Amino acid sequence: MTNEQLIEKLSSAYPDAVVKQGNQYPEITVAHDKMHAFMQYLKSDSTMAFDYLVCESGVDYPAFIQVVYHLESTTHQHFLVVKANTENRETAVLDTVSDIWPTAEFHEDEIFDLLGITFTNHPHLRRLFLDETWGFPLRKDFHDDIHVVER
Amino acid sequence: MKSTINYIAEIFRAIWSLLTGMKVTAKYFFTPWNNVTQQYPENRDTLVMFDRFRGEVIMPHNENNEHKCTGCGICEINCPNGSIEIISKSIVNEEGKKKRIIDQHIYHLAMCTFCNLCVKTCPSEAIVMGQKFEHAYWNRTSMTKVLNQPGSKIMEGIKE
Amino acid sequence: MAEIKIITTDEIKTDEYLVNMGPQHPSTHGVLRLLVKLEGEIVHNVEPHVGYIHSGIEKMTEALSYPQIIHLTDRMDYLSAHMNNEAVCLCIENALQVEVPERVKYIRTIFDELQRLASHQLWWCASGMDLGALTAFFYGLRDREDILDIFEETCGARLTLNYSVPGGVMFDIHPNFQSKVKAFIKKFRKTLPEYDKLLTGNIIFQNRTKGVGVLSKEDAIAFGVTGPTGRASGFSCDVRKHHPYSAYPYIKFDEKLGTDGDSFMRWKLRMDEMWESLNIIEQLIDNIPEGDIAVKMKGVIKLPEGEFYQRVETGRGEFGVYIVSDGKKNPYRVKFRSPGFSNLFTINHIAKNWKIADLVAIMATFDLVIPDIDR
Amino acid sequence: MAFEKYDFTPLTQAIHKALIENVSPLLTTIIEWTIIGVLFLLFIAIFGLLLVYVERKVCAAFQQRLGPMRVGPWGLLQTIADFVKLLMKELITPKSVDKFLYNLAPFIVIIVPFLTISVIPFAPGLQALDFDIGIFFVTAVSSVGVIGVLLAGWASNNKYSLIGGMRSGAQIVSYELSVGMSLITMVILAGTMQISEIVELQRGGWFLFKGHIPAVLAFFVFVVAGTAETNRGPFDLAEAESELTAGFHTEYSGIKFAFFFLAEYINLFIVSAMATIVFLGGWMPFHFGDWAAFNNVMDFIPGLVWFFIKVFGIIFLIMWFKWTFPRLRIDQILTLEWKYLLPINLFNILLMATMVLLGWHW
Repeated sequence: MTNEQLIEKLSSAYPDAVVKQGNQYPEITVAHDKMHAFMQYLKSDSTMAFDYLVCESGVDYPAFIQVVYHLESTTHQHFLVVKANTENRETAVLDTVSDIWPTAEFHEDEIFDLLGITFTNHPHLRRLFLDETWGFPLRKDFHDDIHVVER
Repeated sequence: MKSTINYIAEIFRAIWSLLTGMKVTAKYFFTPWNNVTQQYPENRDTLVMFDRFRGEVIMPHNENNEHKCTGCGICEINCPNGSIEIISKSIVNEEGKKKRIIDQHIYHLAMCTFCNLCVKTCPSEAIVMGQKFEHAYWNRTSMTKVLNQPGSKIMEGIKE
Repeated sequence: MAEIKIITTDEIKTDEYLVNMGPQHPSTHGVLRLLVKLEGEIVHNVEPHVGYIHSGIEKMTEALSYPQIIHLTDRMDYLSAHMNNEAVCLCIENALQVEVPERVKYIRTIFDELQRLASHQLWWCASGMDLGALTAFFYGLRDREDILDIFEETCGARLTLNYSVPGGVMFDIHPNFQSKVKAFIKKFRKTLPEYDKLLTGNIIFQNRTKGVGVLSKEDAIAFGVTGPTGRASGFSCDVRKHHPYSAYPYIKFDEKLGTDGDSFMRWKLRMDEMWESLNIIEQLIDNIPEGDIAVKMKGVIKLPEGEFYQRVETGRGEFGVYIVSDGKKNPYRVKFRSPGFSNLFTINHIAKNWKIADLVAIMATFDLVIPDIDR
Repeated sequence: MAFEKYDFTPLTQAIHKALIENVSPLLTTIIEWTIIGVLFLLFIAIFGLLLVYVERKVCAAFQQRLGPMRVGPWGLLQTIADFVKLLMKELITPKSVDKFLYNLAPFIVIIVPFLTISVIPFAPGLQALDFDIGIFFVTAVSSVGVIGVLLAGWASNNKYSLIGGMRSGAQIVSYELSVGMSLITMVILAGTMQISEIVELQRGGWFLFKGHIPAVLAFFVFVVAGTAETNRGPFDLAEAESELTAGFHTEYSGIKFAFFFLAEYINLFIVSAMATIVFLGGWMPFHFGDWAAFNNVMDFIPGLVWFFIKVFGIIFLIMWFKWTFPRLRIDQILTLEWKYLLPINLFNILLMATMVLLGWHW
């Protein structure tokens, strides 16, 4: 499916989601409560069949924390960027997608570790890299006087 | 019967595969002149590093103890690790103008990752990468170096 | 007559016990810790614990300018340093809509493939060592030395190359570069069959790896296992083929695909990839066009506001760079999608019910580089 | 024959005679024992160090390296320096070990080479014990070593050590069988278990040639099983470095570790020596049919030299195995023994017995 077709299909299926053509790939922003169902739909729909979660990254914005899913279909070779924002930075909660793509389990561990997003229904949410004494280093308001030297 | 033949054939195939491997190692065992080991401290004189080798940052001085560094601080800005510190001083030149020149170009070898960004961005080509690779020191302070030699001054004709 | 009770092996189960493999274990190639649950020699559960060499590169990039980021990527997957450099450069060039000269594309691709060869050579010798063939270790390092010398002559470093810069490469290739690469290819085409003779054909080696740790295609896709490891399972995931970058669109090469997905297939696939890399370099080495080695970039590189993603194929799989820019000279957020991270976490899935020696064989054929996982 | 002049019997007889004429028989025995003990101690220490050096050099040559080069000329003093270091090192006993067994294990392991070495004829007349059941003695005593390995694995209270010890136990118990059976094959050919007599019987030709096919098969099995019994690569599962860090001797340091280390190399020597004695004619020189001139030249080389040439040949072969092959897995090692070597061996014994009965050997 080409990017245009993909955008068209998604915007008709999910009218309240923001779909646009990004710099390289089509991008769609979904509400956090509808995210899981939407992901399920992306994977199970045979014309899209996004079965390969390339990358899952968290970005800390002033108002919310965003999780960005880079999805690819190994059958149709199209690419989609899905973004889901948490409600706010204080209660950063999102549904897990590790039941859809097993690889997400560890990407979500990493995001939990570094950005502090709690993924509900995650089978084994734990700090992956750091120990409990750390805050969430990739948040913009993270300050560490011991380890970080600022110039 | 067939399984017996297979059993025996399997043994012979296995032995043959082992012998091929032994042939390879034997080849190298009996050609010791191909050895790759270098006797390092003994062959120090014969070791020549490639001319682009990034060993350490140095500031070449000419025979009059002059260098090209203007003390502009671009290398300091471009260094990702903060391993360069420029300390400049103000002097009054012959024309009576105040001028900032370099006092000390401090280079922390211990913090350097040899990324070459300082050399690449230097507008007056004052610093280059040296070929020295033996960077073992007894204490950490000797890894902090002042690149401009004492009493050195800037070369004629280097633009500010 | 007393009744004979037949006891199955399930009924005489003994206690499970935990063994920490790592963080300092010879077979984990670095500071990876595997919490292995064993029953006798049988592995029941593997839980990877990472983070021992987490260096916070993603956080550090937020304070650095774009050219400065590149040298940090050397230190993630140090065996694929140039591919990592290239990924960041391509991402920046894409964002700025800069078209690099043809010469740069060719040089970068040759470097990519040389780096891939060096990476696979080190993988070959290290996994040989994991399986107990210590001599292989020295043969692999011996041949890798030739490539590192080529690198050193052209860009002054052996491992942490930092050769790509936004808009081009740092130095022009050394005048000896082409002749040296050709000499290396000629030499390595002779020594590569020895690798097969020493290990691939060896009956002990085949018994150790054939059928061990099978990763199905579906699992490979689901776990995002890329690179030779994923391709051995039949997952066509070669970024060079599907999303060609640099000079890959100009050349002919095969994407090797395996079927079995076992350790032996992963091994075989990497051996095949070495041959393929030699072919790619041969296609390019004589045709490097003349031209500039870099486009003139601004002194301070600022990316336009937005998000940019770039994927490249490293020695271990798909490497992704995700840059979120807010228009300043530092990136707002950089995420590196490292291949080793996704690859590692399948280990529990496929090493279950194999022996502890097989776990070592599986890890060897996964070709893990720990800083790549931890970043 | 020419090589008879290298016979050590007159020397040993002279010493014995001189002693018995001057002191009481009891004291004679004690003095002789002491001499033999000291000689063996020296031999094991020196030969162990030499073997370590040889292994390092051989492995270096296989790997296109130079090996130790720094201490002494060509690194000759390297192993001595290492040994001195090991002697001076602190003996660390981890807190939670079973102290008695932990300390006992290295001694059991080192006892085995001392016992087995006593029946080995180095040269004519140079053999400490000449039992009429010499072969039986060797196979019996060499199985004791596994107890030490098992104890070390158990008492260390380390999971890696335990796995290593268990692996080693399973492996050695299995391969004992093959070693014994291949020796039995040759005993059938020789008709005696007395080691001096076995060597003497090979005056007309080594058993490897005399017994043709079954002897060659038995030799092959013996070398493979012997490699396995000494816990050397590709059968070094007990210490499998990349899997178990160091296996059963992970927790040992200093001289106790040196015992394990030394025992491994002396066991290597003993396996090679047994192969030499049983298959390659011990100290007998190499003769080729009717070439009288050639045979005379061969006779001029002393028996002691012949013995060590052959031993080092086999040691080299075993080292060659180690530095070429990847390691086997525990179940594969047992499969190799029970599914391949054992049937071959049983068949081989049958073949040999038939051959000896029908007189088909030379």
